[in-house]
Amino acid sequence: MEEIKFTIDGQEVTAKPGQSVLEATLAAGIYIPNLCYDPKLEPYGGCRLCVVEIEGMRGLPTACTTKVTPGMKVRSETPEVHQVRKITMELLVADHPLECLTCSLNQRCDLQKAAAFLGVDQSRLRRSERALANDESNPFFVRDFKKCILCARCVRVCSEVRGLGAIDMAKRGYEAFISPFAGLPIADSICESCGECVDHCPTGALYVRGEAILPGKEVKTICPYCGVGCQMVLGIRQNRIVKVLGDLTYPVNSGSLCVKGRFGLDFASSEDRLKTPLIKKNGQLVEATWDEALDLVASRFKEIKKKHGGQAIAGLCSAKATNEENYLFQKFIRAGAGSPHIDHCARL
Amino acid sequence: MRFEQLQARAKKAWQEVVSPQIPLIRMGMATCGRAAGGQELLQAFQEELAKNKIQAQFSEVGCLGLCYAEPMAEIILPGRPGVLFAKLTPAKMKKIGEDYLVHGKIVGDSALAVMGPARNGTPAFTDLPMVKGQQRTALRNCGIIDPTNLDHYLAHDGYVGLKRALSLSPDEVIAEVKTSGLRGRGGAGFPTGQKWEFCRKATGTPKYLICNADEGDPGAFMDRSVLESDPHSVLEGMALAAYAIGAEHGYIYCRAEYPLALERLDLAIRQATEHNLLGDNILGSGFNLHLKIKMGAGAFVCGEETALMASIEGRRGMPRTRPPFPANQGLFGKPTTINNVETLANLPPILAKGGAWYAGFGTEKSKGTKTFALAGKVDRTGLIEVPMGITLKEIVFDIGGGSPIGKKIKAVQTGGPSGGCIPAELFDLPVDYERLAAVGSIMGSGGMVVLDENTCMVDVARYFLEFTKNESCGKCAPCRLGTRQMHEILTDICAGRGRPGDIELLEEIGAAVRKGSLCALGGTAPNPVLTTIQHYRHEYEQHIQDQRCFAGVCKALITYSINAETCNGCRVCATNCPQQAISGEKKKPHVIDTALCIKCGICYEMCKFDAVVRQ
Amino acid sequence: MSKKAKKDPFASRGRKARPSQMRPKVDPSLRALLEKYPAERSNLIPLLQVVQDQHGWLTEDSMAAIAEYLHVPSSIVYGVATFYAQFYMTPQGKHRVKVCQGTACHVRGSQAIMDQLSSKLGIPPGGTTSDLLFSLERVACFGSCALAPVMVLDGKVHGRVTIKKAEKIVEGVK
Amino acid sequence: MTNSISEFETADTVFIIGSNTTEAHPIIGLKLRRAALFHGAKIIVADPRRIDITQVAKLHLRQRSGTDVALINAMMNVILAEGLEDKNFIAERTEGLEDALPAIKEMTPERAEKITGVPAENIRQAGRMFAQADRASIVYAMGITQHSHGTDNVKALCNLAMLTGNLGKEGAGVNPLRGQNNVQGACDMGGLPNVLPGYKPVTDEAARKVFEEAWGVKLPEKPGLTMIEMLNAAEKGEIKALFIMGENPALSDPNLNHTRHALDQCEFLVVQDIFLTETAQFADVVLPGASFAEKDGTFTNTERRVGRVRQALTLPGQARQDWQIIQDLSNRMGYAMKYDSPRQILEEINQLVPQYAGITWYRIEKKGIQWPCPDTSHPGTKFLHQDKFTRGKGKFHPTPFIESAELPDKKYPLLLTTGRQLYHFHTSTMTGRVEGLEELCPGGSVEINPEDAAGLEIMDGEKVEVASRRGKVEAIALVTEKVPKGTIFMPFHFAAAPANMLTNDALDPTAKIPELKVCAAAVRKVA
Repeated sequence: MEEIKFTIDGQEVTAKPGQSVLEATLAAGIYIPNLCYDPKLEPYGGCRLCVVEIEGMRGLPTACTTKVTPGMKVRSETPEVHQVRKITMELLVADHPLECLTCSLNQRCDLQKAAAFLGVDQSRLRRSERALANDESNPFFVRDFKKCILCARCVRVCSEVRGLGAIDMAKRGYEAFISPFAGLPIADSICESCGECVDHCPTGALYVRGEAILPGKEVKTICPYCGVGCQMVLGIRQNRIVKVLGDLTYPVNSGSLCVKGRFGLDFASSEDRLKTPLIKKNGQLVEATWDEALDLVASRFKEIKKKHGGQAIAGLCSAKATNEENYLFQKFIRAGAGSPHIDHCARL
Repeated sequence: MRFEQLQARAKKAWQEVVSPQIPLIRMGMATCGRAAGGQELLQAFQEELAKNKIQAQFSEVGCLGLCYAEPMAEIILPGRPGVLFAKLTPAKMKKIGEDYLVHGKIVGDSALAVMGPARNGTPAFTDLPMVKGQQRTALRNCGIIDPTNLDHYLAHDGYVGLKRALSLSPDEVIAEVKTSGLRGRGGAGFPTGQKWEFCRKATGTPKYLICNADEGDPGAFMDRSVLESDPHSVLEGMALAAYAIGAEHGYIYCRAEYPLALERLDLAIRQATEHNLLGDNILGSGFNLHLKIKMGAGAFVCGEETALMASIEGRRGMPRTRPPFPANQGLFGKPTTINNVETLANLPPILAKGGAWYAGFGTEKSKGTKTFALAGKVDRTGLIEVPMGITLKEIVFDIGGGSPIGKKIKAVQTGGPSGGCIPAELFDLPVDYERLAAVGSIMGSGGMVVLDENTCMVDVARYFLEFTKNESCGKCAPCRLGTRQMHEILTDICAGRGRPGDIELLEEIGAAVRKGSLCALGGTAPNPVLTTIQHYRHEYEQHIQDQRCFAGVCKALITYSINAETCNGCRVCATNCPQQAISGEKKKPHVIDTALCIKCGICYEMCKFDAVVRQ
Repeated sequence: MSKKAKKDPFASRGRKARPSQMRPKVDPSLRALLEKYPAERSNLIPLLQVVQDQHGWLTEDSMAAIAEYLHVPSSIVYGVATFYAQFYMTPQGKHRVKVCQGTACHVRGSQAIMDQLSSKLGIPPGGTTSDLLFSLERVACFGSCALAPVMVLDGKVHGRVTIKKAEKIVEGVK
Repeated sequence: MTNSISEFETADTVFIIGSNTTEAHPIIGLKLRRAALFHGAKIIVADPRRIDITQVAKLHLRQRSGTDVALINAMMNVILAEGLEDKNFIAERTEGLEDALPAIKEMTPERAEKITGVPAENIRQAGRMFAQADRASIVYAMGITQHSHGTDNVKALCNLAMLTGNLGKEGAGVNPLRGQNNVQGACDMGGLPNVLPGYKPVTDEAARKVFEEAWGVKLPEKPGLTMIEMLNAAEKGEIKALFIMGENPALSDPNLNHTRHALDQCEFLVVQDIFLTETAQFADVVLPGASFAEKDGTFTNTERRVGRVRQALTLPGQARQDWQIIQDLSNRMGYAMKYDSPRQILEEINQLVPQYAGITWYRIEKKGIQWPCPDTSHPGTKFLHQDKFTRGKGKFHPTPFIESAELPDKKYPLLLTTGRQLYHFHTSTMTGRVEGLEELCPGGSVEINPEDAAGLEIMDGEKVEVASRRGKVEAIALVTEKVPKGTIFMPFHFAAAPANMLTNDALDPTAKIPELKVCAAAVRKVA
C-alpha cells in the first residue's frame, strides 16, 4: 500500500491510506491530546481536544475525524488551537471532582495526561458536579458518573465491539449520562459484565472494584475457560492476578474478553487449592508426601497391571490441560501402563 | 385528468371565491388566527347569522402575515372586492354582520383594508404600511387561498413550475435555480443550485430529498405559516428538487409543535398523489416521488442536517462531523439533499417565471426575497417577505411600526439562538447574509425579535444560553459544558453575583466554544453573548460593578416601591399582588413589603398612575 | 432520571433473573399498535409517538416492547426516548399546560406567567400535580411569536396572554 | 472448526444450531452479533430456547429438542426441490448423494413441521436463506452432539454444507465450537481411545509402528473404552484402576447416581487436579497439579490455533507441574521419561504429529498457528478442505430421522434439556470460586414456560423438584418464555442442583456421546 506523506507543524510524517490525522500523528510518536478517540472504534469527534488547523480547511477540524490526504499541512500547536483545547479542558476539569487530577483509580488516566499536556492544573471556571450517585450494582466494576466525560467510548465499545448495546447515552446536553435501559443499575441490564467498557474508559468513571494495584509484571497467556482460546495479559503482583486485559494483537479476540476471562481468574489464588498430595486412609483423605503418594500409585498400578493386564487401567486426560500434558498423559497410559483406555471429556 | 383540465377546473373554483353568489366569509385560520380566538369567533358568528337567517358561506384561509391584526376575516359580497376586517371581537363581529353583510356599509374604521382599490376611506390592502414594502414570493399564496383546496393552489399558477421542470432535463432545472441565485433559507445560505448539483453528481442509490420543517428557532414562524397556509407550494418545491437531484423518496421532517401544519401537509400529499402531482409517473413524465412525513420529537438540534437525518433514522439527534457531507453520505448513508421549507416554497415561481426574474430582487450576493418573522416589542407583529437589501430601519419602523407603546427601540435580535443582537445605531444596515454576519449576527431562518429599552441585554443573553444549554445534544464537550458554563456566569451576573473578570471569561469561553464545537448549534451558541458584550458591554458592567439593571428586568437587582405622592390608594396593586405584599388603606398611599415581594412586576404593570417605582 | 434509578443500586444485586430471561409484558392492544409499522429502526420515533399518544406517557414495559419489536437494544430505545423533549417517562396530568418560552414570549414577559402558573399549581415547570390533573411544561417555541406571549392548554393555543388571563384559562378547565 | 473465527464476519448467512453462542462462547458470540449488525450477515438460529443470539437473527426456528435431523433434512429437501443446490460442487467434490437422498426426499417441510414444530414456511425460508448465500457458515456445539443420534446430526449438517458448496472456502464451513479451552488439543494429542496423536487410528499398523518406535514399546492394537464405557466397566469391576487428570465426571457426566456409584466401585482411583472436586472426593490418591496460570505449554483452540500458555504465578504449596507428576509416576512405574520442559515435549509432538510439525515453541510466540502446519515455513491453515477433503471426495451420509432415546410420557411429561450459562464454566470448579460470578449468577435454576408453570401452579422464583427416571434435584423455578412449552432447561454447572442427576446416559452408537440434551422429566412444587 502507498504511504501518504503530510506535515504536522512542519515535520513530515507518513501515514497509511485511510488513516486519520490523529492516528498517523500518534503513530509517528507525536502527541495530540485526545479523549474520545479509540483505535478500536469509529471516529466520534466528541471531546474536541484534537482540533487542529489544516491548510485549506475551514475552522478547526478534529484530527480524529479527518483522513490524511497527500501533502496535507496540519498545524497542531497554534495559539488558536491551544486556546480551544485549553478552554475545553478547563471546562472538563471544572465539571469534575477536585481530586480528578490526582486520582489513581484508573492507572492510565487520559484526562490527566491531556490536562498536563495543556497545562491545566486548576480551573478559573464555575465548578459543578454531577449529582448522580455511583452505580455499584456490578460486583466487578463501579460506574462513577462524576468522573464521566461523556466520550461515549463505553457506549461505543458495547455496541460497536460487543454488538450488545447494554448502555447508551440518555437525556441530552449537560443532563446527559450513560445509562442502561430505563436508568436501571447496570446489574439489572443486559450487560454481560465483560468489562470491556472499563478497559476503554479514559478516566476513572469506570473502574474495577477494589484497590487500584499496579501490576509488577505482565504475562501473556491463554484463557482457561471455553474453546475460543482468547489471549490475555495477566497483571501479576505478589503472586496474584490483579488485572486482566485482552491482548489487542491476538487474532482470536483482538483485546476482547468475556466476564469469566476478565474477572473470573482469581480461583488460582483460592484458599481451596490442593497444596499437598492426599491419600485415603480409613475413608478419609489425609495429607501425604509426594513420595508416599506417587509410590503408592505406582505400586498399585503395577500390581493391577501385573494381575489383570494393562486393560484394567484406564486414564482420563483433560480438556483443560495443555497439549504437552495431554500428550504425556496418553503416552503414559498407552506406553507406560500399557492400556488402550484413554479418553477425556470431549463429549461433555 | 390532464394538467390543462385540472387547471381549468381550478380556475372555475377560484372564480367562485372572487365573485361568490352569496356573501363569502373567509376567516384567517392559521395557528395565529386560532390563537387569537378565530375559531370561537367564527362559530359564534355562524350561529348568529343562522339565527337571523342571513345567508352566507364560510371558508378558511391561512395567514396573511398581519398576525398583530388577528383575528381577521375577509368578507366578499357578490360583485364587490373583499374587505378585510381585523382585530375582531364578538361584539365587533356582530356589528359588522349587521352593517356590512346586510347593508353593505363599512362603519367607522372597522375595516382594515380592501382587497382591491381603496374605497370610502378604507385603504387598499397593498397600501397598508405593513404590506407596502413587501414582495411576496414564498408567501405568495398565504392568506389568499384556502390551504385545504388544491384548486385554489392550482389557480395561482400551482404546479406550473413543476410542469415546466419536467419538460427540462434535471441539469437544466439546476441551471435555472443557479441563475435565480437562491440561497438556502434555513440559515447557512448555501447556494441551492450548487447543493443540488453535488447530490446529483454523487454516486449511490437511492437518493433522498429531505424537507427540513423543523423550524426550531424561537422567534421564527415562517415555515409554520407556509405549511399551514400553502402546503402545496412546499410539495411542488420538493418535486422540483427531487427531480433535479434524482431522488424518488422524500421526507418532510416537521416539528410536532405544529399540529396544524402536519395535518395540512398530510392532506396536501394525499391530494397531490390523487391528482398525479406526486407518486408514480408524475404528470406522465416517468418521474416518481414518494413523500413521507416524519414528526419531530422536540429537539432544536435536529434542525442541524446530520442530527435531523439521525432522527429520521430513529437515533438520538446527535450531529456528526462533516465531511462526509450529506450530498455524498446522508440519510441511511445515501446521497441526500436537505432544503428548508422557505427555500422549497420559492422554487415553483422560480421555475414558472424563470431564475432571472427572481434574481431581479435583492442584492448582489443575496438574491431574491426573504421572509422575516417580526415579533417582540414592535407594533405590527407578523410575517413579512421583502427583497434582500432592505434596511433594518425599514423593517422595524416602516413595516413594523416601531414600539407599540412609544418606548425607545434598543435593538433587534436576528437569527434566534444562533444569531445576535444588532443595536438600533446600526439599523441602516441593509439586510443580507454577508452584512448580518459582518456585525456578528446571522440571517438564520429570519426571526426578528425587536427589543426596547425595557429589555435587559444580559438577560437576553442569559435567556438564549439557557435555551442552547437545554438543547445541546451533549455529544461534544465545548458545547455541552461551555453553554452551561456561560449560562451559569450569566445567571450569576443577572442575580448580582457577577465577578470582576466575568466579561472577559465569557468572551474567552465564547470564542473557544464557537471554534471548538462539533456542529453549528455550539458554533453559534455564543453569538448572543458575544454580540451583546460587543454592543452593550456597559450593561454587563452595570450589572457586575454597580449591581444595577437599568432595564428593570433582573429581579435581584431591582426593587419595587410605591411613590406615596402619586399613589391614590385605588387598591388595584394590592388586590392583584399574588403575595399579598402590598398593604394600605383605601384612598391612602400603599406600601410594598420588600421581604414578601417576589418582583413579579404585576403592580408595576397594573398601576394606572405610575405610582409603582422600579429601581 | 427515572424513579427506578434513584433506588438503592444494591437492592437487586444478584437476586434478579438475568435480563436475557426478562421479557416485556406486551398487552395485545400494544402489540397490534406496533404491528401497524414495519419493524424498521427508522420507525422507532414514530412508534414511541403513537404509543405515548395512546397511553399518555412511556412505561418501561412499552419501551421494552418497542425495543423487542424493532430488534433494537432497549438501552437505545431509552436513549432515544430521553433525548427528545416530547417523551415523558412519568405519568402526565389530564390537562397539559404549556407556556411558550420563545424569544418573543420571553421579552414580553412569559417568565412571569410561568412563575405564576407554577406557584398556582404548586409544581415546577416539568412537573405534574399529585392528583394527576395538571402538568406544566415549558416549550421552546410554538411559532406563534406574533401573538406573544403564548400558552397552550390541551392543544389549544392562546395568544396575548397575561398573568390574569393565564390563570383564568387554567381555572376554566378545573 | 473447518474455518476460522474471524471468518464469521465475512459470512453472508450463518446457521447456528445447538449452540448458545453468546453464553457458551462469548467472543465468538460477539463476532456473530457484529456479523449481523454491521456486516449484514443473515443469522438463522435453530434452537428450542429463545437464546440471546436470536435478538440479531433473521429467523429463529424453535425445533423440539432432539429433532434436528428432521429439520436439517427438510431444509435440504427445500433446497433440492427448488434447485438451489450447488451442482458443480456436488459433481466435482462429493460422492454418495444418491444414498443420502431418500431420507431427504421423504422429509418435506410439512412433515418436518409435524415432527419439529417449526412452521414449514420457516423451514423453507431457512433453506433458501442458507442456499442462496455466497458464503454460508454452520455453527454448532453440544446441542447437536449430545444426543443418542448426535453423529447423525453432525452428518446431516455436513450434508447441508456440501449440498450448497459451503466447504473449503472462506466464510463458510462446518464449525463445531469446542466447549473447553483445550478439547481440541486433547483430541489432537490422542486423548481418545481410538486414535493416536494426530488422529492416527490405533488399528492402523503403520501408524502404530511410528509411535512404537518412538516410544520404544508395543502399543495396544484395539481401541480402548470411552469415558462412559470406562465407568461402566469400572462399576462391573473390569477396570480396576482409574487415573483422572483435571476432569470432574462426578458432576459433568449424565446419570450422576450411576457415575458416582461407578467411581465408588472403582478399586483404585487417582485424581490429579487443582481443587478437591466432587470426583476427587472418591479418590484413593489425590495429586495437586498446576492451574493454567502456573504452567508453560500450549493450548489449541476451537479454530485449531495453537497458542502459548505461560507461567505467571508460582505453584501453591507443594503442588507440582502436571507433566512432572506424570513423568515422575511413569518413571516410578518403570517407563522412563526424561523431559526437562514442556518445550521438549512439544518438540516430540512436532516430530510425531504431522499437523503440528511446523508448530514449534518460538513460532507461536505472538499469534499462534492454526494446524495443519506441515513444516516450519508453513503459515498454518485458515480453513480446511480448500481443494480436497482429507479422504478425497466429500461423502454424503444418509441421515434418516430417529427419535431421542427417552421422550416425555405420562409420568415424566416434560422434556429436559441442559446447557451452559455465561457466568459459569462447566462444573463451576473454577468459576464457583469467584465471588462476583456467584453473585451475578447464583445458579440452581430451572427454566419453565409460563403455560407449564401455570398448569403446575408454580410461580417464578419458587422452589421445585425436578425428577427423571434416574434421580431428582431441587431447583428454583424461573418462569420464562425463553423455553417453549413442554420443555424445561437446566444449566449443569452446579453441584447444589446437579442437572446431570437427571440426564440420560444413553449413548450415540458411533461417537459414544451421551444424550444430555433430551430426557423426560417431571416438575413439582416443593412445599
